[in-house]
Amino acid sequence: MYGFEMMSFNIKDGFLEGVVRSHRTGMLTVADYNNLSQCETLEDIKLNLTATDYGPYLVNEASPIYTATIVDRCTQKLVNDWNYMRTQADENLAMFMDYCTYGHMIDNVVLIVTGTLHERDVQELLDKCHPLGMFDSIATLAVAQNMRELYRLVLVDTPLAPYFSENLTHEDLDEMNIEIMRNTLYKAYLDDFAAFCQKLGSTTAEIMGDMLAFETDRRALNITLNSIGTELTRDDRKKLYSNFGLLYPHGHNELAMAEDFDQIRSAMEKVPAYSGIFSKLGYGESQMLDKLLYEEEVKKCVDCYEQQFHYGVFYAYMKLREQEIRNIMWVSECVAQDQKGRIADGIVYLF
Amino acid sequence: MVDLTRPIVWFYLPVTITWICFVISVGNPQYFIDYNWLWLLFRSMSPYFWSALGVALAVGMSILGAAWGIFITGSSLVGAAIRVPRITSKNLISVIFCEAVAIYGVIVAIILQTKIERVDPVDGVYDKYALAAGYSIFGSGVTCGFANLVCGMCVGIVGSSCALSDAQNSTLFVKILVVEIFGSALGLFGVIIGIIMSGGVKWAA
Amino acid sequence: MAAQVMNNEGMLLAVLADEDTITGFLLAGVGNVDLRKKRNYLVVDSKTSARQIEQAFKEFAARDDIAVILISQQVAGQIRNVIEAHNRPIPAVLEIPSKDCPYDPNQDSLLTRVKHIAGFN
Amino acid sequence: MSSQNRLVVVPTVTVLTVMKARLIGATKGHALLKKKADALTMRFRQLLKEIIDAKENLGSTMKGSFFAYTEAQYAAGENIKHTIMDNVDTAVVKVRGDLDNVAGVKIPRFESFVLPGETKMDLTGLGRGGQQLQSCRKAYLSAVELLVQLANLQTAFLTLDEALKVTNRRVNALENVVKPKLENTISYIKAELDELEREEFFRLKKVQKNKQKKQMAQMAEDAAAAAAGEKAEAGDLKMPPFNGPQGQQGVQPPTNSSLLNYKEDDLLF
Repeated sequence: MYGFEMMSFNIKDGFLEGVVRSHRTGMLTVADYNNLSQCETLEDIKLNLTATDYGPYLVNEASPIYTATIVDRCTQKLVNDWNYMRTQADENLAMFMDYCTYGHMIDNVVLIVTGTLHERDVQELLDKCHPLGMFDSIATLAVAQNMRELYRLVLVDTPLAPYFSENLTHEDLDEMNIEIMRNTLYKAYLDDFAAFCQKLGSTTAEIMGDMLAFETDRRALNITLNSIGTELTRDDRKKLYSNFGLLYPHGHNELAMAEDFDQIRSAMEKVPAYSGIFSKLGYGESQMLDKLLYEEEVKKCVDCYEQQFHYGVFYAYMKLREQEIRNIMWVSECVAQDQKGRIADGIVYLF
Repeated sequence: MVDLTRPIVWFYLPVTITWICFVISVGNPQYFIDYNWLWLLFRSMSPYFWSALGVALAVGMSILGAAWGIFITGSSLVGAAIRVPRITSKNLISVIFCEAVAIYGVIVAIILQTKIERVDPVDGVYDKYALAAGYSIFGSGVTCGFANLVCGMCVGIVGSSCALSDAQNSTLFVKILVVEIFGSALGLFGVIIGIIMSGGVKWAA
Repeated sequence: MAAQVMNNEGMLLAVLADEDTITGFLLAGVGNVDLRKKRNYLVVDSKTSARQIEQAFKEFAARDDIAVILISQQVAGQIRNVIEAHNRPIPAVLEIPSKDCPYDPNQDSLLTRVKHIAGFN
Repeated sequence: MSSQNRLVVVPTVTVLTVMKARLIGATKGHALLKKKADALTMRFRQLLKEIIDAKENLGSTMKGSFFAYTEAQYAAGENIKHTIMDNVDTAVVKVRGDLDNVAGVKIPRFESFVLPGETKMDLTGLGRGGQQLQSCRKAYLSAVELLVQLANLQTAFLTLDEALKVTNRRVNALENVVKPKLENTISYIKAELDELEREEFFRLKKVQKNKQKKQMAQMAEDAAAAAAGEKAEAGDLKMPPFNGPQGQQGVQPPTNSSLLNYKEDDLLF
């Protein structure tokens, strides 16, 4: 019943949609990137960025400035915008926005869990957490001494609790490789997020279905690619794939069996949406793949803006900003390390 | 509120309507629709009821549409204007378009209201001119009201898009404004038909 | 004098540098945390005082399972006198460039010494 | 000066031979040390060049590694570094050492090696960026290799520098202190011996003179006695009369081979 959300969407979410869409004007354009590419030092980059939306965040940074500082400040901008919107959001949208940040939350929880096991300082760990993935009780994570206790005392109250309880047993918590645990949680999260979006219905379901399908397929691809030659067995690998996406279920079977890049490639090329990406790659090379996937993601996010009255723009906004910060990081690193010839290899132009 | 997006609603809606028709028509169990009973029913209703309802619907629906449109436009406009304040004054035009819809309703309501004359029923029954007048005022009110309701929503949605697009790219404003003008013309059709319908009203021979 | 006994199971490399530089070495597998949670690296950021660096350096220099100490030039600059004073061949102290500032051969105390000798001869 | 620059010895012939032997030893030692110093210097020079090359090479290699890390960070996200930091367990890259011998100087030599087997790092970045992380890891491994090599050179440099200094000090000590001292001692001993000889000669001469004088007096006495005796008993005398000094009487077998007689005709010595 598409169309009816046009009448009712703005009742609750019109304001925030206006806000999030207008942030699009603040994103760096091709011209901005060209200017940044011309910079000789990080100071120049800072100067160039002060003319953009990031200006207020960077202008008071003392020199010498480092890439990490720039990235940090830019992330702060995203976080502030995000939190501003999150505080104004209303039930469904708030829920949706929380779902968007669960990915970071999983990273943070994993970070703190491993940090606690290595007896790191809690404050130090909290500083390292991604600000988008914070939740109220995150500091108490460090109280627990072992994984069982951690779950019983702390994780139960977090939004991530179901992912832990449904996918991991106590034994897993103690023994599992932390990366596998992270990806198991991520899989559960994506499944849950997709289900939530379908429940929201209408345009949001349509657009987010598309975006999440891409995200989960990209994860499946990456997991396969990165697990070749490691101890991860095929069955374990398959367990990390989400239960939806364009590759589900036949593509997943093929990916689970794949042993080298060309097998992955033939599995992926059976899906029309991805054959285009792989046709840009020469045979056997997988280095450029990340950038091509980022480009595809950006394209999907930009397409998101073509429709109105749905939540997908919030997700897209977050992804685009993150890509933009990645771009800035890449440019600054290239400039700082005197590798300006490589600048073009990393930038994904958004608009 | 009834969620029109749920399919089950579309199953119950015709069923409900049929049931209402059935209840109304039950004067004599021998017929599915008892026309004599219906005639009696409608003949006994006062034409002033219909004309008052028409006036109310004309203004009420129009204003509902206008208000709906304004909040659709307005919420987007306010949101977008935080980052891009320059769009506010320009995009007030969308709000004004929505406002115009309410004004149509008010105008039609006033016109309809002036059409109402005093006639007395004979033996408790109004003569058929008076009945016809009541129905035409009701009809023109409904026409105008619903036309303006939908028009208001339409202008509101387009206006919302207009505000958001203008925030991205100011050259889009005029282009979308054209679309919006066509949208707001829809309300005028309702107004015209409403005025024409009520134009020939005669309360007595 | 140089014939210090070396244990055959291998000795460690120690690293003193900024976070990004260290991360790379850790990724390569240089990092070691022993049973007493003692690490063979020190992350130096803006909050780390020269005193802490000096202490860590001396500790690494005194440990007999460390063969090479890698120290980023920036960090080395903060404790230049301690490094100049370090005269033993084992552990060898190597100045490495850090990510944020490219390698400047003129600041390397060993290299200046080498060049000095080479120039003199 | 001369009194300080020689050993305090009793100037005798035995000491002289000892000194001579010591001088020969010192000369030989000097030559050997000189050779060692030359060998070390050669190696040292080579090292200097290698170090300068390696150090300059280091800049570009590290640059490559840093950039590989940037690539990894781009693909795997900013937070990957925390994951890496927390995954540190035991080192898989270690340094093995043995000793290298250059002209008798023992130089420790390092060699980096990677412990075989799976590491926790293998699965890092499983969700994204794992490949870049692995290539970054390779870049850093090669950087570590280079660094260890450089550490080699550097230790060798420091050790050699020290050894060279010691050797050179020894060479110089032999050349400028020990040898002159010995030589001085030897010449001193010789001079002393000559002096003694001359004294002896003079003494003997004096003794001889005295002896001759005594003889002459004896002879005169004898002649007088003979003349008196001839007169008394002329027939008893069989021996021919003594005709003055022997030298004036042609070559005679040196019956009494005294030093005085032996070197009589070469007084200049």
